Amino acid sequence: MGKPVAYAVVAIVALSAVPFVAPRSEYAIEVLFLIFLYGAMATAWNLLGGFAGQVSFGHAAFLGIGAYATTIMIANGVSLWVAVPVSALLAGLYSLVIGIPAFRLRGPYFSIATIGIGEATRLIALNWTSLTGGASGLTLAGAPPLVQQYFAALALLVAAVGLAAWIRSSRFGYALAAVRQDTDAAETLGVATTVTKTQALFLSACILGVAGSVYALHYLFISPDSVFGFSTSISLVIMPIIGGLGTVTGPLIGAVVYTFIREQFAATLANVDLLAFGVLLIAIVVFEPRGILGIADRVRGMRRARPPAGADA
Amino acid sequence: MLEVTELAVAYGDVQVLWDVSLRVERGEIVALLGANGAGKTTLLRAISRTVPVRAGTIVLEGERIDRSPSAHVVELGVAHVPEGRRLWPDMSVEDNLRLGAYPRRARAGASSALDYVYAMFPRVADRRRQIAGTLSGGEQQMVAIGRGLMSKPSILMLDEPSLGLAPIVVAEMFETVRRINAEGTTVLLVEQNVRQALEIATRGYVVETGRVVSSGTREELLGSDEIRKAYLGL
Amino acid sequence: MPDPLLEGRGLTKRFGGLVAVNAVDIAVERGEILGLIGPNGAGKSTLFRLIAGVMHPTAGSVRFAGRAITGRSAHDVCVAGIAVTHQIVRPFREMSVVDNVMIGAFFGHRPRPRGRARARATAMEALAVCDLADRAATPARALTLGGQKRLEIARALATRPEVLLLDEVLAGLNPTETDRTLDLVRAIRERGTTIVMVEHNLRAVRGLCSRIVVLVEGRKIVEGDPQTVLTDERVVSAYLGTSAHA
Amino acid sequence: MAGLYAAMSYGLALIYGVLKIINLANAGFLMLGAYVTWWLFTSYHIHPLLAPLLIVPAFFLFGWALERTLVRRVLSAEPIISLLLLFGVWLVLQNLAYVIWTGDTRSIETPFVEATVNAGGLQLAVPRLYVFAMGALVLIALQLFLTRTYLGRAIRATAQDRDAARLVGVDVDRVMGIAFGIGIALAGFGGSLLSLLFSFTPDFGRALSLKSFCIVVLGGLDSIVGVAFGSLALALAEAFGVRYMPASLQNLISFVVLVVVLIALPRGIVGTVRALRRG
Amino acid sequence: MRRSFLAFAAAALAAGTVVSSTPVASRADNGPSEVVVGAVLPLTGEESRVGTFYKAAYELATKEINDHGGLQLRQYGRKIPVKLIIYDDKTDPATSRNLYERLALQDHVDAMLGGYSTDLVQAQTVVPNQHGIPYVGGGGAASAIYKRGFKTIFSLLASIENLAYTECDFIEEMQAQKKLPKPLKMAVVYENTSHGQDFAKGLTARAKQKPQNFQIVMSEAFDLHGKDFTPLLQKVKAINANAFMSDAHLDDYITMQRQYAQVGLHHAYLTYGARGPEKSARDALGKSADYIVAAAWWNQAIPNAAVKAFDEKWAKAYPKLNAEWYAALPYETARTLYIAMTETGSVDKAKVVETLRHIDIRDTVLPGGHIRFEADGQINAPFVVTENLPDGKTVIVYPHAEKTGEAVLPVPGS
Repeated sequence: MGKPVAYAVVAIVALSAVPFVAPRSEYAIEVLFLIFLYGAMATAWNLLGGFAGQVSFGHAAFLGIGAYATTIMIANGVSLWVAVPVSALLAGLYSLVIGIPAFRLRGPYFSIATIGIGEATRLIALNWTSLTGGASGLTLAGAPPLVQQYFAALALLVAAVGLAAWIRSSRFGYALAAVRQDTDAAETLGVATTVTKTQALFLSACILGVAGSVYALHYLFISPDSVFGFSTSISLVIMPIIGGLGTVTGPLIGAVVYTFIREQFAATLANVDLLAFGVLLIAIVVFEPRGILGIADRVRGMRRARPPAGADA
Repeated sequence: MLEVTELAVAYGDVQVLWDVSLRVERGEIVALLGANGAGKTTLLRAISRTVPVRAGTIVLEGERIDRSPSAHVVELGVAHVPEGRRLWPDMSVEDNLRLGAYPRRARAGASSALDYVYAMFPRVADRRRQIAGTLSGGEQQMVAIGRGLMSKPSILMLDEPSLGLAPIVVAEMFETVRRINAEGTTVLLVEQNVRQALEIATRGYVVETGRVVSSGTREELLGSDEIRKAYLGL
Repeated sequence: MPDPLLEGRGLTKRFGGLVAVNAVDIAVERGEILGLIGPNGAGKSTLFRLIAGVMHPTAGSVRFAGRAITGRSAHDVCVAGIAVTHQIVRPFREMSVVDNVMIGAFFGHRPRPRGRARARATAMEALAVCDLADRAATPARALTLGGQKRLEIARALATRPEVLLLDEVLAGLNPTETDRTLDLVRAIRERGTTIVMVEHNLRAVRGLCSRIVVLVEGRKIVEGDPQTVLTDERVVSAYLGTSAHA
Repeated sequence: MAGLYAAMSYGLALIYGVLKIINLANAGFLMLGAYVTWWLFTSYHIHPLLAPLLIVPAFFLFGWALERTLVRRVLSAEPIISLLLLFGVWLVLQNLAYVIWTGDTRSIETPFVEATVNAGGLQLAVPRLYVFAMGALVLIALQLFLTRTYLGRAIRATAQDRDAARLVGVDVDRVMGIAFGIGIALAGFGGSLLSLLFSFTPDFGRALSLKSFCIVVLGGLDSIVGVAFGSLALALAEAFGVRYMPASLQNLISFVVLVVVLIALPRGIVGTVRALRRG
Repeated sequence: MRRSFLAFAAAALAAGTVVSSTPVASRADNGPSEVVVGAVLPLTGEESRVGTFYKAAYELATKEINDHGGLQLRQYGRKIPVKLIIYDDKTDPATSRNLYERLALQDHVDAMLGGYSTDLVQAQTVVPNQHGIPYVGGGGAASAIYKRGFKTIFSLLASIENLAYTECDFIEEMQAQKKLPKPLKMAVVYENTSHGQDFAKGLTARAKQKPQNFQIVMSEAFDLHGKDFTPLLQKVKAINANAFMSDAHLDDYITMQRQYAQVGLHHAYLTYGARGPEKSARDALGKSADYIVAAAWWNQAIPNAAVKAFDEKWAKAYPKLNAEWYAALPYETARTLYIAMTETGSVDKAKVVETLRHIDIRDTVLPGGHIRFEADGQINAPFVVTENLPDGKTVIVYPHAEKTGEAVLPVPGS
């Protein structure tokens, strides 16, 4: 238990030092910012999709609600310190509204329903012009300095990962793991499975709500298509799967890979990045459902197993 | 015609059969007896090749089939009527039956086989257009047996045909099995209803926790304590 | 006579046209081992599910420790103090043995152990009872069937139940494992847990149970001590069948 | 619209019925069907009405190969794994299309596409009638195939009880490959029909595919006839809905129906009727 | 889990470094070695068709500058070549914005050229505004973009409200000639984007102002990239209108007009806003595209010398691409930026912005030939109204100065 914390602290310190060590490489800071933001979003998705095994294709809804809530509140002069928690809460409340009926469905049915929920949310945002400005979107006047955003995203990431790590070893984490592996068996052991899933969804939505705030403050302009878009939901699914579903650090690794591939290829090669993600996804699902972390485990296992052949029985 | 030697079967890590050997001669009715969970159904499924065999051999009319795909075994003449009927509930009775003639060798004779089955079970003939899921338990069992007969099998394996049927229907059912056998089909019968099974069987095997614990002719078994022990734990 | 610890009255469950359980009354006294037997398809597992809240009865009621628990969800019933094992083992395969059991410890009957360390202690205790303590760190999927059955029991035990419902814990076990599991059931009773078991192995039932209830085609036909019940002609014919010519 | 909705949903229902997996890549194959039709038309001057003659066999082989190589590996895993796999397939198809055909809006232009007929004062578009007829025709052909041929019956048998199918000698693995192939071929055919009515881009298919999910959920996931009913129901709901609400909410109808039906009627309309009938 | 935290930090840092490791152009005292101008365009995705034209146009304008040695910048006393960086945003607003951020932070561009399509422009313009980089666009017409108080954003694309006004002016002229009924009963059907909303807003404003000429009998939005407009068109059919006023993207225009014909609609006046004469649409729609009136920012047939010169240049550079408005506008956009930089005489961002604010360019290819920005940064240029005539012909029917043919109205057969 002590060791991962130590490693995490080293990692945080190293990442915190970047803006001071290399204050001129703004673009690198921007990329790291994106990695943190996406890492936090992926971690949030993973709480439900990975830990509880409920794969959602509609998680952009919560990001969008957070982003819109923050933008609307700030445009109306609400302090950031109020706007961010309220955004998180609104995203959380929305998750309860949709989660309670949706969790009557299991497995793939739940997933299909989330596609519908995500799209319905986008359409509502698009048509509720008086609140959201409809397709014209909303624009914020100015952003905090990039370095502040950098630390905000890092803080969000640390909080999200910290929460994930804590959950994993807590009573709640045990409940989630039980739900993922066998909902009925969990139920007969006293786990209130629907409540557990709803709690995971709520936490996941709250984190995404905050991520939405960070997103809105960074991008300054939001529209239904950008924050509620299906492509956002897709990226939330892809990252944890690439990294390692249901693990604490998997979504982070996934976020790095995702952001890296996207930034490397986005500007130059047409859609090759999404093609690459598709191929990666297929390969991972078919050959190593535990993602990059699973592959790493295998490699490590191979290395260890080699010297005394067959020693491990 | 069917010979099983030292058969071992496991589902994943869980071994269900150990060292099971048995033979069925042409024209016989052989009963497989034993308590629930003893492994009788698994034995039938091993023969119809719907579970993998871990060790041992199964030979049907001189051909080893313990590695063959199930479709091939059906082509060779094995019909397995599974426990719980397992009809296709949303298909009509006639479609259920027609599919019984799925093996290539049986397709040409499907119409005559259908007539044969309808003659054997007039009640089924009356309900040929009905959706199978809406039949009563006894009718469903008849359709299941009829489906097995459609492929003109050389050996018919019946798994618990009396399960969940009213006593009067059970009697009728056993009578039918006897008739099928009399008309030339070898039968391997798994049954809980020991007394009735042994009334029509020529020989029987008693299976307990995955092993054959005794075997013999009808008379030998009816008199033996093994049966009572296997079922009632006496 | 004091109220029974667990009592089902007129329990009925219909699936479409099929009546799986038909107006069954069942009473379980504190501290006994009650055997529930009957041929395949008699409705034993369904009756268990009705009591455990996995299914809800079409008619009838369940009372436990003086309170009605009819229609409560499975996890509520477990929290109230009734644990059930599954006929087909359902371990959380990706987890270690001890983690499996800790889920039972974390949740289950109140009061619950607070904190991970205490939950772990409770789990280890249950594992010790089930003779699995040395396999605590093994992944659940690596256990043998016997091991997985005992894990199933340990998990249920860790919920600290007052009543433990065992559904065919012996099925599929070899003789050594069977004996080991029988000892385990006795040990659990010694610890003060009331046990109801569905079992096909009548030899085991005879040796273990203080009382037996026989279900046939969804109805209770006999109830009483093992000797009486197992020699009852109705039971014998239910198992061996009636001769068509008898 | 109903015929179109049906044509694009049959494959989904068939694949679900037999393999018990939800073909999330359906949208991708619809899109591909439309593009191939367009490509055959512009490059080889093959009339779009003839394109299905090539598309159906080619897509069948593609689907069959996909089942053999990838889908089969995840059939025994949790359902979510196959969902994710097909999601990956969708991503690949869509972005391959972007790479090959770019994101330009394409459409097919022939006199046929513009033709209308006057029937009792009602002006009807020929391609719409054609698509509707095709939707009905495919329904009939599929029903005949599934009820009258051994292979078709084997497919239904596998869908209803895989083990029982095995016991009468059905090679279930083969049937699953064939069913997947047919499902993909139907999606390709649906896409080909779509190309007669709409202009399209590689992203085309997503909203439609959601409608397909809605339809199969309405109709009961594995029932071909149910799909036809579901299509009709959705098309009517949309047509009437738009009269009383803004057109920009038209797509919302299907999502709302999808979610409501999933939650209120998990077995779909036909499934519920069937369960009632079985008693 | 343990070491993967470190792995994450290391990987993140490595990714940041690799992605951002293109060398930055060195700046000597006598000015930069090259002027860096960047643009992000939808080269793939839904808008790729138009995006490709923008790229070609930007490249053409830049090539013309570089063929003459670059921009003559007074402050450095020499010509400096222009380096044009173009990224592809795949028609995704977030990507578009990210890539503009990359142009600003990584490529250190001196100025930006705009992207195309309202959504993308809306999202991307926050970047130049935030970094104070001059941005000249030719691809986002929605007035909302320019009502946000951004100081460095300029656009050559007149607002869609203007478009609606121009069409109304044209209609009034037709009414005067008794070619269209008075008042004109309009069924307004617009895409649910800010583009479409501006169109409806313009028509509504004019109808309120002159109820004797215009009457809106129906006004409804539809979903962008819709597939089935039949229910909506049935609604239109049920209403007694004599003008069908739609505003749509190219693909929706094609789909909708096809269904318009199939549903059997006829109106005396039929428009899709800026859409209509596109070659791809006319190919796709055949006869049913005839008599569609469109108001465009530009038309190849505008009878003036600048347009003729541009046509020739374009045809020579891109024989395969027909000169549409989305060739001329971006070409003129890039030219405007280069003229502004030359006038400023340096790449100083604030100064270039100042120059743009007061710039006044004549004899351009735009209708009226005049480029000048309003206080909010958007141009206030007139539109040209065109009508599709049979056999693929398109004529300019309004305004008089640019007219190449007579309007055929009402639509024959209506």
